[in-house]
Amino acid sequence: MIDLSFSPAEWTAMRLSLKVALVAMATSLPPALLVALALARGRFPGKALLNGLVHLPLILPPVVTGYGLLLLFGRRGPIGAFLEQSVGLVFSFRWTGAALAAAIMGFPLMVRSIRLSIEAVDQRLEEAAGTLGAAPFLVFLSITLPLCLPGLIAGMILSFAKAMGEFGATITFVSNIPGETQTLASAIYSFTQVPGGDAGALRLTLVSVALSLAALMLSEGLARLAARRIGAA
Amino acid sequence: MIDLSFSPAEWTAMRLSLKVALVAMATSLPPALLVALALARGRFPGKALLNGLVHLPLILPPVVTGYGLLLLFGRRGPIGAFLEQSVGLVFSFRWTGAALAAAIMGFPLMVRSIRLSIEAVDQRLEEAAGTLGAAPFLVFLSITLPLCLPGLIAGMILSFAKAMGEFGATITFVSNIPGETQTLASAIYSFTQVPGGDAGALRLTLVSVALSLAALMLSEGLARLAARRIGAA
Amino acid sequence: MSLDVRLKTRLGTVVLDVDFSAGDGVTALFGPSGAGKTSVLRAIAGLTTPRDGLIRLGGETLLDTAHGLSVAPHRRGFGVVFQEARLFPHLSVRRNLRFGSFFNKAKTTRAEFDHIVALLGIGPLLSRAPRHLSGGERQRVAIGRALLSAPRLLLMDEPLAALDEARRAEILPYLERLRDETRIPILYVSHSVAEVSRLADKVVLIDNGHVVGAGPAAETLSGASLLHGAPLRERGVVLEGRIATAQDEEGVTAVELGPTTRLRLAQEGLLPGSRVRLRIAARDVMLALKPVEGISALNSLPMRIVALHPRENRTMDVVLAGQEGLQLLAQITRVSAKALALSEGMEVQALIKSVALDR
Amino acid sequence: MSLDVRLKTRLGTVVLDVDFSAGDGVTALFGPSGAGKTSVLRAIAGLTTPRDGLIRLGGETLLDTAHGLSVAPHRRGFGVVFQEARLFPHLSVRRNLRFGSFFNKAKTTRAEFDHIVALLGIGPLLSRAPRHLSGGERQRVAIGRALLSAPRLLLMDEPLAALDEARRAEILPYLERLRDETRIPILYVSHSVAEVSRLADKVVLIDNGHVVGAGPAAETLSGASLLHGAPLRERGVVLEGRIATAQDEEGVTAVELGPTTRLRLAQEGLLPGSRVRLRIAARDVMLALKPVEGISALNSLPMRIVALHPRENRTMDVVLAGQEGLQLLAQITRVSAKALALSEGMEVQALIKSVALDR
Amino acid sequence: PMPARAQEPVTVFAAASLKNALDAVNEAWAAEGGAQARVSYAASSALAKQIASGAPADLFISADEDWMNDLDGKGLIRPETRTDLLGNRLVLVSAKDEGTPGGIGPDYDLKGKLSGGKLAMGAVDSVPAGKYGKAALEKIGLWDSVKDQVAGAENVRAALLLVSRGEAPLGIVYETDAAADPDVHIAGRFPADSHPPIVYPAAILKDSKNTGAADYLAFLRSKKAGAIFSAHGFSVLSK
Ligand SMILES: Nc1ncnc2c1ncn2[C@@H]1O[C@H](COP(=O)(O)OP(=O)(O)OP(=O)(O)O)[C@@H](O)[C@H]1O
Ligand SMILES: Nc1ncnc2c1ncn2[C@@H]1O[C@H](COP(=O)(O)OP(=O)(O)OP(=O)(O)O)[C@@H](O)[C@H]1O
Ligand SMILES: [Mg+2]
Ligand SMILES: [Mg+2]
Repeated sequence: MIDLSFSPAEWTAMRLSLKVALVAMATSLPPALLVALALARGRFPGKALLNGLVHLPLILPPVVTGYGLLLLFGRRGPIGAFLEQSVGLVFSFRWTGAALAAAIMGFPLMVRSIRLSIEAVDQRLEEAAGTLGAAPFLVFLSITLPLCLPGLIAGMILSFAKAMGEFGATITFVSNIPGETQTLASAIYSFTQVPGGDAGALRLTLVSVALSLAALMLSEGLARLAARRIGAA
Repeated sequence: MIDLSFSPAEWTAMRLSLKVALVAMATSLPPALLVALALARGRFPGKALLNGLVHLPLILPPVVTGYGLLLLFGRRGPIGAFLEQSVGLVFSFRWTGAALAAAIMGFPLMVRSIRLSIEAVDQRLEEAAGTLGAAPFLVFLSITLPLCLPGLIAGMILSFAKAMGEFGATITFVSNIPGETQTLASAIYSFTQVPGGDAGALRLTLVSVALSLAALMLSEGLARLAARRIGAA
Repeated sequence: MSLDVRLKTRLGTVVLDVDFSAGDGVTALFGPSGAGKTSVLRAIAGLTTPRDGLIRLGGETLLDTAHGLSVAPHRRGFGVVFQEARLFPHLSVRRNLRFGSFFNKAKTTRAEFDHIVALLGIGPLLSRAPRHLSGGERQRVAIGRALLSAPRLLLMDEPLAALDEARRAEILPYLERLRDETRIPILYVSHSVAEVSRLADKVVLIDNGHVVGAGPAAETLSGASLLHGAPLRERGVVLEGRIATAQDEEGVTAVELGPTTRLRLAQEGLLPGSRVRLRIAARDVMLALKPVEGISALNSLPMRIVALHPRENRTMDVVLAGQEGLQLLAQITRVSAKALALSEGMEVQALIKSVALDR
Repeated sequence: MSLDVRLKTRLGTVVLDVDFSAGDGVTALFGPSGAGKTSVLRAIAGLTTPRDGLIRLGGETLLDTAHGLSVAPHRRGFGVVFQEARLFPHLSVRRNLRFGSFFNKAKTTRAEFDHIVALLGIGPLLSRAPRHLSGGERQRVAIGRALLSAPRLLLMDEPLAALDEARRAEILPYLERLRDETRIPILYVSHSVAEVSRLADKVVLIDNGHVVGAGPAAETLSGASLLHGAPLRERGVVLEGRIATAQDEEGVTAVELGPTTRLRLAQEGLLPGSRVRLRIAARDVMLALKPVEGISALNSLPMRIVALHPRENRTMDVVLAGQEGLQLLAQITRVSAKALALSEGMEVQALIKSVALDR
Repeated sequence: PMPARAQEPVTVFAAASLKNALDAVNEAWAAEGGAQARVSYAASSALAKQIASGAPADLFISADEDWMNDLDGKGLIRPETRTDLLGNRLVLVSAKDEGTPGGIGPDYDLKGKLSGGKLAMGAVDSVPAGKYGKAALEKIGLWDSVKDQVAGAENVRAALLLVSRGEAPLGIVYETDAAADPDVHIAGRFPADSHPPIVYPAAILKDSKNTGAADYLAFLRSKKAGAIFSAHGFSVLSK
């Protein structure tokens, strides 16, 4: 049997993983929504470019993404330096950096899901809402958003799951500092790097899977509720 | 400037990457379609389990997925041994294995996309097709499938992009053998592991990005065509 | 072929509990909005399975919940025209129309296709996508699609509601022909008494999930339920007759209601000897104390007043009985009734304009 | 307030090119399926922008393509009842109804809400989700939703098509009241001549994307286009009159068409002195050579035959002129015309039943 | 001995950090007419597990002894062919040029030089360079003072990157890596006896049928190859 008593460091990693995944999911939601909306409905010159950019983290090996993050968001990176000076937001070697990496890695998944459901929303309903006096943004809030809730939830869960599994970009960007940036995934990875670490890896893997499955089930329930309300199920 | 003259080994890696990504995308399409259909429409006991299983490759660090594949589909693994003996299909340390790894890693993305669009199909149209004499399977082929084409294409492109970027599971499962299992992504990885490899890594990264973006643009065009036909755009 | 339907199920707060049968020809489902008409059609088509029910067509059982039997919709071979058109958005109008013929043994011929397309006036739409069709165009394509699927039974849910009078007047005779020439039973939901009385051999009145009246169209549409429930202009009687084998002296088509009772009709092209149903709206019947000369009304029938019912708006429903069991309903103002001193048992003449006869 | 509309745009192969104005009250858009009615409504609502067009309401310009001006739909404040109900699937019926009031300054009161809900008979549906509503229920909610958004203009696309006669008879008077009591202009698409002639002050006839006739309802619905184009039962005239200030001796409501011309009506509750429109269908007019005694028809008007037009089904349209500019159309069989030896210039009596008068 | 040209390629599983050097060695080997060498570069851990599950490799070159020992314990290598091929040195790198590097002893002010920043090194419990680094710091007695400031990277290259990007002021990497990066400077060298010997062991695998493997391994140990390895900063252990 597998020993399920965890060391304090492992507990920390679990908490951190959850925190990172939740924050990554939550903070990437608004921009993902915006980008998905732009891609689904917008007609502007740089659309293909934006679309490509969004998919980059998927296309690139995570190490490269991590490297890119380091160049941009590191202490000396243009964005990182700016953020540190202006709002005091530091990513390097912080759990915030892990969250950023996870968010970026999950971003294409979230955008795709949301975009698909926005595209599936019946625009005639939006027209109807407009004739009832709702301005475009309010139409979006009151009609489009609730109707694409299932896709939104799907996107969030993909992002969460990805965040739980992601370590390539994370470890490259913010290293593997216990208590700060060592997530479950990087802890698991460490175990796989030493002979005889399989049991430990398996143990943590089970935890990670259990956490993610719970989130998955929760989201399925929510999505089903949402879908039932709009009559799709 | 970046030197864009490639060594024969790099050409081979590009060809192999494309082959692996295309095969992964194509072969995972039928099972993804089935699973998505089951998840979107089915009502059976193991549904939550199936859903969890599908998401596993996303949740797990790729290295763990790679080890899992090695244990299951390796020459000594139960499934690998069986397939080798029964149909002569060998995965371990072949490009087929790389394709399998890529397919598995992209599977949750593909399933989610297809599932979302199946859920968005107006079931009243399927009813109508049924009353016109079409058996459920034919309804699926003639109504459901064409109507979820945008989602299908989105799923395929996600899977393709993921296959282009994936190396964690691949390198763990089938190693990094030039001409056989060394894809662009693992070649990039190799470059990042040695001093002075950055230029090489950047060069290959640009190629990878260019290939994926071309595929992305193609798919967007196709999806827009499909959407226009069904009146969604 | 006879369609027997028995259903019992819940629809939210409404209980649907109906039991009726429909023979050859057209059976109309008639009833107010929310009565359960569409739900009945859906159950017959196999799109919903009621908690408790038995549906048979001819000798064949399509649904028998007691024995856990339910034939799948695509095996029932029933053509359905839905209340909303439900066209397939990814197929052209032509492909929508041809959809059914891919899945049916009985192919429709090229000539049939062209005929139905011409009849519905959708020829110019054939290569269009359904997306930008107008409401009426959409509904016409939906009707064509159902007709072209070679159905054993047609279920039509307010098929003509979105159409203008002229188009309706074109399609109705076609449905009549379909009814008369094929043996396809048709279940027809409509809110128009004129449409129903013209088409339907049988009427099933549904209200609040229950059958509140059923029977031959002539009886049911003239019956008590309509007499008392229907609004002003819906009241009247429906009569069954036969087109006279010979046109009468002036070349006018006449309908024989009995050996000696005839009504003259302003309509051409009716087959001598064929059976027809005539609706005589109460508002179209005028009463005179004695036969009138020098008047344009071609029909003057001697009747006896059976009953007088005061109605809304100071009107009076006059129930009339004539020779050979003929029954009529006249609606006049109470002022007229008083002026003419009408009373039960009195003999009067019912004057009916030929052009006013609903056919 | 006056709505002026000028549009020119392509719809696939059809060219839409209309120019009309609509004043206070109800303006009916009338025309066959595919004529372009919905497209006109969409342009007015701002849902499509035509290639070339000018739309003004009162002094306000809503669209002026020449100057690149187009007011967004939500700023126009126009209530729209679409041909398909378009209810919001994620909101309950109540929330659907209340939707508009969130976005409008002019809130509808609780009493108004209750009143409209009761009128439309959707009280029991308030907490339901729209998903399982019947076709008619859905349409009623859609009507309520538009009415409750406090619109400056109502655009209604066949709002009553899915409803049964009884329900229609309930809602029509409400729309009449809305027309009479508020100053909201209503643009109304319908296929029913009866509905249109009853509601509409003005009629715009559209065919194949073009206005083929426009004007006061009385003129337009009696006009040449209807006379020659419309099917059998749609022909007739629409007359404007005033409810007589005093009921006549027998307590029957009368409509004064001119100083001496009166028509007696089987309808109560009409306000003395108010203006009404009466539709007299050609099929409801009977002709007699001289005044007839002992007959239930309350109206007998001396008329002169202006013209005789042979029509389909061996019928004859008789155009009649009477006192004070009164015009009528009678449809009789050719046999009758021959029997009565009708000819142009002849004096006849037009007999019209009170109950047959379309109100 | 000159092997025949027609020989099937030798498949080598080598630690990823050897890529540059080994590629150059292979060129030389090919120039001498040796059988083609296909090298799969990956993490030693991955390679070892692959070999354990039947990978068709002829030769394994590990970045540390642990994984070679692991395979040896499982009887998957031919112990008689096991050679400590290469060695490396551990250095402390800094983004700033601090002049000629000296040795690192107990009085080295590591914590002070970090000035609150991170010490980038391989992950101390999984990456070989991290393990060596930790051992060295412990031996010297600096570990406790900096252990809370350690940022464990996935590999030496990533640790180096952190230093060269200025994320971390100091890092512990192999000399081979430090030499190749113009953005970092060697700030100090760890005494060779402060940590277990850094060795890259090589061995022919039990299941290898390729007779060319022995020739190849012999070439790796040759002077010629040794010169190339040296040029890439490795210390050549096999004499
Ligand atoms: N699945 C359901 N759940 C809850 N209520 C339902 C469901 N299906 C139908 N109903 C209700 O049952 C009643 C009958 O619906 P149905 O659609 O059969 O009416 P209908 O006679 O076709 O009316 P209409 O003429 O307006 O189309 C309606 O009140 C409807 O709201
Ligand atoms: N976007 C479009 N593209 C192509 N054709 C169109 C488009 N919109 C409308 N049409 C066509 O223009 C014509 C007018 O359409 P519209 O919907 O206005 O008709 P309508 O008068 O409302 O008819 P109905 O009474 O059947 O609803 C139809 O033939 C329709 O097919
Ligand atoms: Mg219905
Ligand atoms: Mg329309």
